[in-house]
Amino acid sequence: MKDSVTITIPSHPGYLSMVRDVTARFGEIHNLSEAVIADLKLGVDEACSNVIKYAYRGATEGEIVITLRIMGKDLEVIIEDEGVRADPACIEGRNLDDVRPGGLGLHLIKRAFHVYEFDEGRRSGNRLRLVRHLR
Amino acid sequence: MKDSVTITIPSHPGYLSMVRDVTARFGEIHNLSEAVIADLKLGVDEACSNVIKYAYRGATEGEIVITLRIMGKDLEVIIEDEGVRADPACIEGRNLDDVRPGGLGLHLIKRAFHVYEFDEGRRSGNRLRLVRHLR
Amino acid sequence: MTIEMDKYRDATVMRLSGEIDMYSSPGLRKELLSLVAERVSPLIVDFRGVSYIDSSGIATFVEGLKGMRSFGGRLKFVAVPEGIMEIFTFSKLDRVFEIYGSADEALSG
Amino acid sequence: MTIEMDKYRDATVMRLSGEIDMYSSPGLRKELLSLVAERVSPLIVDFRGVSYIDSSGIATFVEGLKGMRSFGGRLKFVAVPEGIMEIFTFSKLDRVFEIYGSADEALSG
Ligand SMILES: Nc1ncnc2c1ncn2[C@@H]1O[C@H](COP(=O)(O)OP(=O)(O)O)[C@@H](O)[C@H]1O
Ligand SMILES: Nc1ncnc2c1ncn2[C@@H]1O[C@H](COP(=O)(O)OP(=O)(O)O)[C@@H](O)[C@H]1O
Repeated sequence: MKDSVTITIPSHPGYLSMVRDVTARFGEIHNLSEAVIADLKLGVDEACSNVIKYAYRGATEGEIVITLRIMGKDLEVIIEDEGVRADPACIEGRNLDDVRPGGLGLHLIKRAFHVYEFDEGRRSGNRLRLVRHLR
Repeated sequence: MKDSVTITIPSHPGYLSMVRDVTARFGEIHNLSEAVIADLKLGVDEACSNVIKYAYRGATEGEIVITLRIMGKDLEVIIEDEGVRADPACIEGRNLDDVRPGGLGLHLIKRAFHVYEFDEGRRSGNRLRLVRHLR
Repeated sequence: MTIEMDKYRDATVMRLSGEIDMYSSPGLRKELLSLVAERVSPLIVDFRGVSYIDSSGIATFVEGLKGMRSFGGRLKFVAVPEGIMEIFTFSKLDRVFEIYGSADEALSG
Repeated sequence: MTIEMDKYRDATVMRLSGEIDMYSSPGLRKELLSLVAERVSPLIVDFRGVSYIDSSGIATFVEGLKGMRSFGGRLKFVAVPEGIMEIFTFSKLDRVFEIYGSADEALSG
């Protein structure tokens, strides 16, 4: 089975559920466990939420392009936008012991994925690469 | 809400369920009724199945690009492939009274959509346009 | 889609659940045709857990029915959910398939 | 996500179902903050029907909890499904939220 799908959605929170559906189906098609699928759904959702909040600053007419693929023993997710450039140095989750609203998303992304890296060579917008090692 | 999504899948039957999920969510996001959503899921699935069967002749490494969008009072679905050109003159469903396997897909597509037309101006592959009037 | 085989009184019961589409229907076809080859009759297909069926699933049952008839066997559908029933009716297959509310009705019908 | 308000003994119960995400959490936030403004306590949040929660949903509850505490109110969670509980635990919020098996336990706790 060829193992790549791409979905393009508006940068509107109403479409996050669709991204979760696609992620879950992708996981099912590739026989991942329910627990792994739950983590992946949440991780991809949080990464797309951050694109809406930070790259598009809440504007809902942007585009988010999400590609899921299997590369050998890895599941790779690429999330692209044409919004404001992220400064990877400023991206940091909060200390989980310091309970306050916010600052949890990054932890949930990193719970699901072993690699979280921005493609720095890109001219405009952002390209985030997430990798989960499957075995 | 910007109202267009695009999903690209391999021409493999295992991905039809993902297309149905996306179609159903699109319908929910746009407040369509459950009955309409059921028809749309089936119609889009049948159209994609035909791309796999006829445009790609069962090959699973092709690409199918499905775009769903709201255009005024219409829901439009565009299905694109790079397979063998369809001859619209040869596309015909069977008489439903003549019970035999096959020949039902087109009826189910036309149950869901008021417009079923191939873009004849396209250079290669196919571009099928489906429209459902929503009101 | 999952297929579970069972016995009920003197019938064989095939319990289906999940989605029957172009991906899963070849598995269903294989199972149905092997039951036809073994001349299993009556065969009751329980649709209770079926959430989706497309034209490839319907084509598979039309083929299965023809196979059953070839040796005088009986194919009976039970517990067909409303959404699935609507597709059967639309396809005019409600006139061709024997459809019952329950296995007991199917066996006395 | 849907919110249903109810009464149980002398508590107010908020029954949630569906998915709590960046799209639906603003509606939840509005409801929670209006209950805080009315100084409703104890408030029991019933998670039985919740199939999904993301960080925006969690942030909303952290904010709600701070609001409740500002006037000495009590916020109690009941019937938290396993998958949701795991997110609470991971976020170390199981230490901050009062979580009970049922409304009765919540009211005697
Ligand atoms: N895609 C992004 N672009 C720019 N900044 C980001 C992005 N994702 C996260 N950040 C930064 O990292 C911080 C932590 O992110 P996160 O853990 O998701 O929590 P939250 O969004 O709730 O603050 C954010 O507050 C933000 O400053
Ligand atoms: N996308 C397509 N490209 C080429 N031919 C098609 C396409 N869709 C349908 N057809 C033709 O129309 C006929 C009827 O299609 P359909 O009703 O879906 O039934 P079935 O695929 O079961 O034969 C097909 O047998 C085929 O010859």
